[in-house]
Amino acid sequence: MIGRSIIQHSVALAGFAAICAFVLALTHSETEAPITKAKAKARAQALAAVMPPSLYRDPILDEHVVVSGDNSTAFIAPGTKILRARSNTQVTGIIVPIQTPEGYSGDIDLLVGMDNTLTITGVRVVTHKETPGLGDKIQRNKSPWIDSFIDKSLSNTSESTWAVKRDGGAFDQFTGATITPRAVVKAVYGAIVYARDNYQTLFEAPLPEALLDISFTEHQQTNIISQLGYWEKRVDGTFYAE
Amino acid sequence: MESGVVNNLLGAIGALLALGASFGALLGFAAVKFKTEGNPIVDQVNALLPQTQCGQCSYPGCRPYAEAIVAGESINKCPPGGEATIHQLADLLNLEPLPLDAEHGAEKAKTVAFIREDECIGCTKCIQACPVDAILGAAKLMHTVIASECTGCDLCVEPCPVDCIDMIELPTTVQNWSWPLPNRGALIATDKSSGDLV
Amino acid sequence: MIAEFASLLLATVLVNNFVLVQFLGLCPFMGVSNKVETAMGMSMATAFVLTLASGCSYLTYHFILAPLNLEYLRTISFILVIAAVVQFTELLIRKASPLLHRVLGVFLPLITTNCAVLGVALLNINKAHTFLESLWYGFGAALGFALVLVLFSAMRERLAAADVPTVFEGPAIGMIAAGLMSLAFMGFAGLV
Amino acid sequence: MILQQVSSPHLHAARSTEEIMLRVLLALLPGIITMAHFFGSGVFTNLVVACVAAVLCESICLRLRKRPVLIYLKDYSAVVTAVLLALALPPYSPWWLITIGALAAIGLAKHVFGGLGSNPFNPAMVGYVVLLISFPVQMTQWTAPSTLAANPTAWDSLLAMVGSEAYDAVTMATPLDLIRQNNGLMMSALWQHYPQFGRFSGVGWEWINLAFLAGGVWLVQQRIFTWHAPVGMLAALGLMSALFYDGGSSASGGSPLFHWLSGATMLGAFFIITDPVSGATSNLGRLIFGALVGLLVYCIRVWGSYPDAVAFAVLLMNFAAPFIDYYTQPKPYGHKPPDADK
Amino acid sequence: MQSDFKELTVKGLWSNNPALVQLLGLCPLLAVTTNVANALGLGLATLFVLVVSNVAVSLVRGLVSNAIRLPVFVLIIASAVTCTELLMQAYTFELYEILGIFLPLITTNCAILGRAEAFASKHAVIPAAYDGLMMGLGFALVLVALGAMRELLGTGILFADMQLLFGAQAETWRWVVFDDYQPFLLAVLPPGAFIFTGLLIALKNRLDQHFASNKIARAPIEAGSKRARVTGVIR
Amino acid sequence: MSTIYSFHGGIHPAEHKTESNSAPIQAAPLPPCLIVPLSQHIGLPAKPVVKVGQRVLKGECIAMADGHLSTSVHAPSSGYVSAIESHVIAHPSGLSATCIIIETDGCDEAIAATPHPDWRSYEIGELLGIIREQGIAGLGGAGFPSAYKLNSDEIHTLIINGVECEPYITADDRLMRERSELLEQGIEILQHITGAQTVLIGIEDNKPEAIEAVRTACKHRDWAVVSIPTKYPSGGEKQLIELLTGQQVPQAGIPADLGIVCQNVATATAIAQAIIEGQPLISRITTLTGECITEKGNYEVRLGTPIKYLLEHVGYARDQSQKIIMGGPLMGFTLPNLDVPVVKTTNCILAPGDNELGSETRTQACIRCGHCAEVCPASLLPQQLYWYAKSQSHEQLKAHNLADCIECGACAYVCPSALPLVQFYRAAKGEIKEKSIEQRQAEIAKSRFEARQARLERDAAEREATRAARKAEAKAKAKQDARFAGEEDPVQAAIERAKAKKARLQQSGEADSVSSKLDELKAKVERAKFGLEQAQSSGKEEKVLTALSASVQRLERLLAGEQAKQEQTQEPSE
Ligand SMILES: Cc1cc2nc3c(=O)[nH]c(=O)nc-3n(C[C@H](O)[C@H](O)[C@H](O)COP(=O)(O)O)c2cc1C
Ligand SMILES: Cc1cc2nc3c(=O)[nH]c(=O)nc-3n(C[C@H](O)[C@H](O)[C@H](O)COP(=O)(O)O)c2cc1C
Ligand SMILES: Cc1cc2nc3c(=O)[nH]c(=O)nc-3n(C[C@H](O)[C@H](O)[C@H](O)COP(=O)(O)O)c2cc1C
Ligand SMILES: Cc1cc2nc3c(=O)[nH]c(=O)nc-3n(C[C@H](O)[C@H](O)[C@H](O)CO)c2cc1C
Ligand code: SF4
Ligand code: SF4
Ligand code: SF4
Ligand code: SF4
Ligand code: FES
Repeated sequence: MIGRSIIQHSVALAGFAAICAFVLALTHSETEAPITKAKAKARAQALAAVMPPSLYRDPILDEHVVVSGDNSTAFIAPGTKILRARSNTQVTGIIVPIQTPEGYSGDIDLLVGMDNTLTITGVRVVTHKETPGLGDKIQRNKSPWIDSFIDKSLSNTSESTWAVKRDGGAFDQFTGATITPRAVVKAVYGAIVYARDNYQTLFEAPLPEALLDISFTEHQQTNIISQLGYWEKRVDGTFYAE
Repeated sequence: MESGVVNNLLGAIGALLALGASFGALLGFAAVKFKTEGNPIVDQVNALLPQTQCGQCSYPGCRPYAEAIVAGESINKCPPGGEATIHQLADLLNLEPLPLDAEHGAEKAKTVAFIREDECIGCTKCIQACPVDAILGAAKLMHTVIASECTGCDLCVEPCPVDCIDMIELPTTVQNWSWPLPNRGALIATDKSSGDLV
Repeated sequence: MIAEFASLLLATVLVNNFVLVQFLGLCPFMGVSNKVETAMGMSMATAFVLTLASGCSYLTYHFILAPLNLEYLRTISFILVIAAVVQFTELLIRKASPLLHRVLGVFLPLITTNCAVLGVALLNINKAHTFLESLWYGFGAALGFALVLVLFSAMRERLAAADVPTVFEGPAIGMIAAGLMSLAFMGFAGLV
Repeated sequence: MILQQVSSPHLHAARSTEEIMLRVLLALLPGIITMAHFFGSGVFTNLVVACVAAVLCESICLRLRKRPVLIYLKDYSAVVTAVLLALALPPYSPWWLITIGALAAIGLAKHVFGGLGSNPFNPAMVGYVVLLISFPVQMTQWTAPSTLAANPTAWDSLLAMVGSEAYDAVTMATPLDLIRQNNGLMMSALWQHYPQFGRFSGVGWEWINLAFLAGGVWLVQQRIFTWHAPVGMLAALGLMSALFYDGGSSASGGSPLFHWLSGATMLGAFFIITDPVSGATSNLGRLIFGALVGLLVYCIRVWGSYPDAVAFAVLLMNFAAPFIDYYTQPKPYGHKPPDADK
Repeated sequence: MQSDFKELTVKGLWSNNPALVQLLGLCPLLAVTTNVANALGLGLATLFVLVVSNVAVSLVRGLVSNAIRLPVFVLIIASAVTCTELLMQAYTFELYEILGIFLPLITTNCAILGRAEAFASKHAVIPAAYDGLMMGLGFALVLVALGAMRELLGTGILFADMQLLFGAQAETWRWVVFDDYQPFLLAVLPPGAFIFTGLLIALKNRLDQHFASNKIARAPIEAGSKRARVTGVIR
Repeated sequence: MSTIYSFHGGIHPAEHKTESNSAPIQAAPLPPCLIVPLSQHIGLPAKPVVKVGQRVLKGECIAMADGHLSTSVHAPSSGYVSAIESHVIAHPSGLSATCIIIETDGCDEAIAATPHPDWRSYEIGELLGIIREQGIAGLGGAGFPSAYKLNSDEIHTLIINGVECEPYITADDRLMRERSELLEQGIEILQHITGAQTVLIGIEDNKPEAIEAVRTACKHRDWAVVSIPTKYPSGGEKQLIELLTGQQVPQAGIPADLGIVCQNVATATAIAQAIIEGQPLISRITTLTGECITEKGNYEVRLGTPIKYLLEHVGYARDQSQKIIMGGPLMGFTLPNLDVPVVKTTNCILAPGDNELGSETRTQACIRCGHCAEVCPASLLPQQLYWYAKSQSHEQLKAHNLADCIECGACAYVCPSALPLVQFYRAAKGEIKEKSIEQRQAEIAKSRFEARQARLERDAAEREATRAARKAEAKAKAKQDARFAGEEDPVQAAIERAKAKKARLQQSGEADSVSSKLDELKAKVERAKFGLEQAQSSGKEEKVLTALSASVQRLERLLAGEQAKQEQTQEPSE
């Protein structure tokens, strides 16, 4: 009795499952090609926001450099994959994923694109937890603010103007929110500095001379602590004054 | 078709086939092994019904209606239970309470049957009609209703050939009187359409 | 490690509460929150199934679908797995503890169509959780579900006695109350 | 002859709902005056706009619900709600902001649930939180206290109220915000660097909180509410801050005194969480309710993203209050185990 | 027959609306209605799944035994959902990404299984398909209404991002209703979803009240006409 | 001196005792007519033992206790029994109950009393018998038959309740001042009956004279006369027990569970009178007070005296007052009208002036202020009870222990929203009780229905068996062709016709209701006549014939009446 019931039910159910699977597999095989295409297109669009397609030839953005432990910084953790755009054999641009913990509430993840003159080609926020309506204007679909980085470089923006206007810099802050843009500006600047420091690894070429001239101090000094003359030291993730 | 597609197709069918078969086996096993004997919910539903056994719900008695409810019948068909029972049922079964279905009758005050004894001809028809054996009497002798057992279903009224059965309302006495909820007049108004509660 | 798991739990229970922030499992949330007792039963049943389904679907995905390149079958196979888990749970409980079955029995079938369960399975894949993380995530989700369900049911019992305007009676007021709860839960934003 | 029949008791004590509400308003006065002293006439414009908006909204709701408007308005509950909302908003808020807040408080949080006595959430706090998350820009602009910047004139406050662009007050981050964003500073450095900090907590805030404390203590003495909820909240807040205050490193979240005298602590402890309607019912329940509010306030202030968490903590606990009630019923007479006293 | 379809229409769109009355499928209802485009996208997907699954269930209704009835229905629905998923992924990829897990979660939308159980498994293909269509439309309409409300209040704009669904020419549909609008963020945040749904339900209740008071008296029903004999034949 | 404990909650309303406690107890005049209800106590009503027209003497038993939880009722004065009928009684419902009405003859002639000065030599059972026969029920509260209450074993503490915590009432105060010796004797008897080692007499400290008087009377006893702080409701039995012993009567229990018995001072005095002097309970001390009464004070009133008569005697100005309260302002109830009589539990008649008890306040919504919970002596949450009573959530009410509410009214007294809380609780208690009765009845009905179904099934099975047997037999006999001439039952035929008629009526649709009613009646008459003829012709029993003819006559009467009515209604319209 039990045996028969088991067999009956399982055969019936399995039959249905098989029919469904058949239908699905057919649909899948029909849609596989368009899906791959759509995915590629979406990815291309996303990257185009930070790196103009003119800088590279398809499908070159598959190439990346992995950040090792030695040359990581506070913003760029070891293991981060820096994408490389290549035209012919020359590396024409990189896309650096960075993360800053200095947002108003939690980490902000960014993609910073730059060409081989270390001029910003585009910045996009990947994730953030800033207050809606206040800090979230760093999203492109909320405000065009993030585009103000385009074409900024070490040469056309001096070290001290890599800051929000309240701190004497070149970038707007938002009404009621200074902390978020301050964090983003600092992070983007950090990315450029990183690229300069590791130019050889990233671009497989020596640092262009134009950039050699520009001098800047170890760390950019927008942080209020530095202004106050305190020395920063990281102990268990907190700062102590000495 | 390409072999990749075919492989994929076969893989899909195989995977789902396996899953389906094992699941079906499990269910088949369950269907036999754990056949439900009696539904405890029916008892719970039945316990909420007023047990008047009047058939106004269109089922022959409360329990059949309880069974029907569990099988999906709507819960608003028992006039003796009225709103209160509907609410309790809705609570138990997690349904929205509905207004009483008028096709099955209206909610009335509780009554008991009373046989005018001098008119009773002792035909025993009411005894046969009474679902709870609340009528006493033998053939051709006067019959009498045991008021405390009578559910007020009025099933005995119709069969009586000489119409000697009346349904009378129970009087309020000092013993069974209780305070009514405060009335609207003295109190603030309310949003409840039915309510004269605060 | 422990801190990580604790923060994952805190995040799933409070900050990204499944019901109030992520909008999963709302039907049972609105449907079985009229009484505290039922809510508790539902919570227990869900906690069990959610954790179990979370683990099982992980195994199905990583050991059957992924190797065969059949990721697109995840929805259909997860739902099968969930249904099986629910059924299995019912059998198990019925056998092991008839008492518990009396308490939870009614709710088990409802869980199959609780989208929190399928949601957990899918989110585990999306977030690339490990097996342990998957279990823990499922448990946290269930805890968050249970927390708000039970609190909400106590509140609804109070609302049942309130003088709510007729047009708002029932689901409407439930929704608005849930909205204000969700408003309150925004306070947890940024905690983890 | 039929005489009028009513149930016992036939005797009633004199104190009525409106009296209670009026006393609450009276107890708020010291706090309001102190606040106006530090933040200027914007406090009054806030109050006036909020009261007008709330009373209007209450009348409309009552009308829609077919209640006698005048009689109901006389319970002053709408005014209490409006005043508490107005005190929670930044001074010099534009009229439309306050009006939307009052609408959310009276309409959404109160009348939709059945009006006075039925609302599960504190109306003023619902109003505040709705505004906070909807209009964060306006809601995070706190005027600088008068000791740090010149108070705007009355004319300025009118301009601000109508939302005129001409008015631009000196706003600055509140001490609670600064502590949250301590930028890795030692506590003492924070105190030195920012003029916003006063002796124990924020400039102005210390006195405002003390004034609300005084009003609250008077209400306890008047037996308008019991001590349980405020004491529970202040104790929990103090305990948490004492536990995590490590003497002033950049990771610690402020001393107990700082937390007690900052932001809306005292307003919350004595006027918000004591809202009888949306709180817990029994005394034990209120103690727990208050303590959990205190705990949440600390957690959200220090680890969350809202610098002053009273509103969120209150709403969260409002949500839990019926459940607390579920388990904190007092033991009725005769329910003690028979020989507990022996 | 005509009246049957009319009844199905009324039920699906209004009196037994899956979202507002049965309170089913709430998760997607609340989660994706931040703007009209998303709402419409998910609404159409649900509509499609509902019709397909109703038809399929109606077709196989004679073939399955009780014990495996539910699993079979679930299988059918899940397949329909997966097909939709694949199609959307192929042709409206961005929308697919935005809808996220709520697309596969159509599977557990109780409204669909509910219709399969309550209607399709008892009716012929045509009525079943029609029922699916109407229920799906009812659901989609509520989604769109809610999406419009929230989008308008939350951003002051209507029909943004319609290109995700209808291609590039739809980019011009974006309609800035209020210039210089101070967005009411609550509307697009999670609490707003609940609150606005609550208000929508209340609005429906209010309209129902209005209709009920305006309705002409129906044919009187005969009270007590459905009584059964409890005690059998009386001899 | 024994320790005084305290109980939760309580209120301090204005006392208003001085209006009535300055003058000594006066005798109220004898009314021309006494209305003596058979039920002046908790339990079964007494059974009348007199006939209408009979002369009764003062103190004569006119109704006997019906069982243990009942007490006897005695004639308060001599006179004639003019009626035993339903009369409005002192009850908040304003309903009537059976009363014995005595026209007094003014002689006030008493029946011979049998005093028991030697009561110590009696068995306890005998003493209890006397207490029951002399009609003693609790004079302090609910009127619980004292004999029943005293009949408990293992009592170690006797509490005498002289608290009198309600405002206005001073009956016990005066009684303790003026009759302390009798009280002392009563307490001694109670101690003897119960065997209590400890006797505690609780009196509120706002009655210093009474305390003094009782202390003097009992100075040679080892009883404790405890002066307790004035607070309402210290006089509640449970609260007093907690005050004096620190113990709480267990939930759903009685004081006897703790080995305690509590009796009112007036009850103790009445018991002393009943046993030592052999005098039954025919009068009591009642406080008459309130602004509408000019001669406020305490009166010794005969049970059965109509309130109207009493009030006229004390100068009641009738239409000033909207309500007359029997009992105190916190626990008493308003009288439906002034014809109701004084009963054993009438300790006070309060005729307040228009604004004496506070002007009418408008009820507002409950704001959960919790003031009610602070004063509730039962430590309940009155606001929760109120919300749940309002929404009729009986489960919740039970979970919040509605049953423990003593209906003291403290919560409603302090409620700023002036909610009639106690009425909500009373109504809810009534509903719950009704529900539980219904539930019980449903249980019975269910089991009876099921039994019947089982029986029918059994019968059917048996019938089936016999039928099968008979069928086999019949088959064998089939060839013999024996036909049974079936005699048709006349009743059956009549029913058949009636049914046909009914069906016809139904088919004809919704006929004009009046004429269809007439038709129906006509049909009934026809049917009944036919039935009668048939019965006559078939020679039925006489009883059946008379019954049938009576029914025919009744129906004809009805028919005639109906026809007349119809003609009347038709005429003016034409
Ligand atoms: C609830 C709340 C949320 C806030 N969120 C942010 C935020 O996300 N980003 C930000 O930069 N500032 C935020 N702020 C404001 C900061 O605390 C700080 O006051 C502001 O950045 C100072 O800038 P301002 O001087 O331009 O006003 C928030 C403030 C509050 C009260
Ligand atoms: C139903 C009922 C049964 C009681 N049974 C007893 C009893 O068996 N023994 C006893 O000493 N008192 C008994 N009591 C008396 C109560 O304890 C109490 O003394 C009496 O009701 C008078 O209380 P009150 O006037 O405060 O309301 C009973 C009371 C009630 C209402
Ligand atoms: C709220 C409340 C107040 C009471 N106050 C008194 C009182 O002041 N004096 C009194 O003798 N009985 C009072 N009673 C009645 C007592 O509880 C109890 O029934 C009575 O003392 C029992 O004695 P008895 O049987 O001799 O009447 C009160 C009852 C209640 C419920
Ligand atoms: C002590 C006390 C505190 C109150 N606190 C609040 C409050 O924080 N917020 C509020 O809207 N109403 C408050 N009210 C007023 C009243 O309770 C409020 O209008 C109701 O919540 C509306 O039903 C308070 C009233 C009292 C007596
Ligand atoms: S209608 Fe009558 S038979 Fe049916 S459930 Fe109700 S009481 Fe029972
Ligand atoms: S006596 Fe009549 S009314 Fe009463 S239960 Fe029996 S059949 Fe019903
Ligand atoms: S005293 Fe009145 S208003 Fe206050 S909680 Fe109690 S019932 Fe409500
Ligand atoms: S009436 Fe009942 S609830 Fe109110 S105070 Fe007295 S015992 Fe408590
Ligand atoms: S849609 Fe029903 S639970 Fe999510």
